[in-house]
Amino acid sequence: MKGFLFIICLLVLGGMFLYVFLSPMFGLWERKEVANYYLNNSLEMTGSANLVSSIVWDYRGFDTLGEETVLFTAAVGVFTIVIFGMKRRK
Amino acid sequence: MITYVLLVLFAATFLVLIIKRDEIAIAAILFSFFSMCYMFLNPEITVFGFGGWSPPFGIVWVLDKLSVFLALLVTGVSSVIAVYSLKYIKERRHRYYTLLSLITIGLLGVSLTGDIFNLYVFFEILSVSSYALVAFFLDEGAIEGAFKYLMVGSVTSLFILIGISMLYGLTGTLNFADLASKISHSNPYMIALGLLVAGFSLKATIIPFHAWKPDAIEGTPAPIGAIFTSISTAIGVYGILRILFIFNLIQLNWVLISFGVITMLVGAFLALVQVNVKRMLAYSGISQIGYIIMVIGFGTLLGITSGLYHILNNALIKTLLFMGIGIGIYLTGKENLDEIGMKSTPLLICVGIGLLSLSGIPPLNGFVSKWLIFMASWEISPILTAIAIIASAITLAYSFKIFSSMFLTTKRIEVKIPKILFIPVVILTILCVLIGVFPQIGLNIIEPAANALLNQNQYITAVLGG
Amino acid sequence: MDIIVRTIVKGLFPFIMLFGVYILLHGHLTPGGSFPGGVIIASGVALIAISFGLRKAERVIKEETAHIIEGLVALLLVLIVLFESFARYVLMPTGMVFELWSAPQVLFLNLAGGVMVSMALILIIFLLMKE
Amino acid sequence: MLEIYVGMVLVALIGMYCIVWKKNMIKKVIGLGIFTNSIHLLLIAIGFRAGGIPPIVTRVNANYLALQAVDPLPQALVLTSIVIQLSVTALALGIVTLAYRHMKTLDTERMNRLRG
Repeated sequence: MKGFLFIICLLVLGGMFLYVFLSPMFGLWERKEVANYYLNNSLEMTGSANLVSSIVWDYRGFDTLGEETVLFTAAVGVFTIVIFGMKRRK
Repeated sequence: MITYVLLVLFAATFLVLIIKRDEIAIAAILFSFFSMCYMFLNPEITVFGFGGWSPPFGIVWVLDKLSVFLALLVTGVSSVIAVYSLKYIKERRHRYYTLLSLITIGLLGVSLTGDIFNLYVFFEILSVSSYALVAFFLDEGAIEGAFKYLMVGSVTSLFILIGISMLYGLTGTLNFADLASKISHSNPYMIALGLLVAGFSLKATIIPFHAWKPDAIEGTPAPIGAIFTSISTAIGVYGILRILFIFNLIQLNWVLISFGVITMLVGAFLALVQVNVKRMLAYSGISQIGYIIMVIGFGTLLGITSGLYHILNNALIKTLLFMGIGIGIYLTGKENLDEIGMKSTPLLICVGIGLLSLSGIPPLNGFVSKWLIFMASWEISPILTAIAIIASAITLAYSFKIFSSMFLTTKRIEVKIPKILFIPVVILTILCVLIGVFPQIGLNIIEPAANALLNQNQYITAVLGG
Repeated sequence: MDIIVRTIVKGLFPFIMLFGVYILLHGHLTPGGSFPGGVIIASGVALIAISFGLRKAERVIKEETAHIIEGLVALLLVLIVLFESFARYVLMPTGMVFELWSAPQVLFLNLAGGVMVSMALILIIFLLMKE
Repeated sequence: MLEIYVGMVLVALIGMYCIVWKKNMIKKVIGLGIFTNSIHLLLIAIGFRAGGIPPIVTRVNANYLALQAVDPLPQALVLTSIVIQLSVTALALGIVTLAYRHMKTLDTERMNRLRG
């Protein structure tokens, strides 16, 4: 019974998502002023042919710096958890 | 100025493991606290674009009064905890300090950023480092609690990501001010708003999302418990405030009020029945957040001011209590209520003051914000004030329970408290008494923050108008 | 692992590394960049670790050196990204487009990011494999 | 466009169902991966353009790129969120290996009873 109820509320959530995705204003290119800016003059400003790399490292470089720290946190976190787990067991 | 703070903090996190000296991390966090105090002095909104790009195209950090107030609170509490845990954590201290300074970067980033995807990235830095710290003490309870927290935390931060991609699909930009000028209150936007607020309410431990907190806090060391209950909940509340600020929806909304009331009562009742001290403080943190959410739901200036004031006080009191009780756990080694009796009058005074101000006794800072809350709720409807008074009565009950079990029980052991552990506790006690006696100190920090929250177009012209 | 897997991995390892470095270096010209390049390099080392065991993989790169390299490269990354408006004078986008040196800044950050990703993944793989 | 979004929502629901309903820890981590990948699918679908070409400038498509290319911004967001999902999964697997060493079971139901 609980499983059935849970699937119902999942479907409701999915319905909400679909309502937003299929609304007329979603993903229109007229509204994407920032994306058109990147497409038009990212080659001159950053010189990189791959526009995605120019966004990842030049326009939104701070995001990627933040995300490298997330990766560094994961490495330190796994280092903290696994090493101590083993020492304690011996 | 911001780049130096970030440079110092990032350099500290990356170098602690190589140079193997913890003082770098403490110095970095203290430096960021003092530079935040300096930032708070200049009155107008400063906008800093990374890489020299103008706002809608590059990432922008906006330092208005609300963000700097929160950054001040965050860096202050984590610097006190950095000093405190120098003695408290005995083994694997370098990794602990790396993760602690990463949590500070995450908290600082979430409070100061002006770009919604950057908010998600720093929220994720904060979450990943607190997943690792929850599993720090590695007994069975910690592992199960850490895994549950990781699962629930990453599902809700994915809800935030869905909300962000919805907003990008609907408006085409990622900058707060740009979003604010393009958002209309039609249905698709409301669903995106609902997802974002649900995502942030996990960190703020509002009722449907509070289950992870007691298990997580039981497994962590006490200083990290202080961080969880005081500032990472403050960041969750700030996330909700900032999202409502973007949608220009800071007005009376009964959804938040009802969630706040439920969280307040359930948190208070559950705190009463706990045996483990850390779990009790965790539930008490949840009920204090219930106060804040209820008051924010009023949307009036007095409501926002009392909410922010209670965030400040709750952070100070919870950190003081967790550190005081942490000393108990550090000395006795046990965490249950009936086993941490201690015979030391200085600690008795400090923890006593903390507990009294938690339950809102007049001369102390808890009373000031509780009084503001009662006044704010009186304007809306007297029933809410009655409920708030009942909840603070329950708070009085369980704070007396902690006090009696720690200091009045028969079997108390003679203890000598190490210096480094005691200085932060004394500093916070003095701060609590100071704010309680001169509430104007807190007000002239919080008044501009509340005003900054209420007028949105000043923010937009500052960021976009240039 | 048995002999067949070991010989194949021994044969493939240099090509995997070469391909990873190629993706890393051409991040600003062709699709791919710091993350795919870093992951390919890390997967090469992971293949060695799985088939030859951790001791042999330690000869490729020890754990402590991975930590130190990751910390230093991260520091370098922080310096460049935070002071990007100054870094752009040094790493000016040169006139020639579509060549290796067309975007020195994106190329340099790609390399640093790729090294960090591969070091972090190697660390995680080594730690999770420790018995 | 309709089938992409419907597909994405279905995959997201499967991922959420797997996280909540499956008892085994590793299956929960896999469910998390499915859910995150469906969001990456959503992000890429937002940048969709009928008959779009990848946003890589070459000598040939330099002049008509701005009108033909797919939106590069969500692709940059997807790169970032892939690495974030990678680190969350690495941490979750660290916790899972530790849980197995300590409690010899991966079933969260029995783990609750063990802890009482």
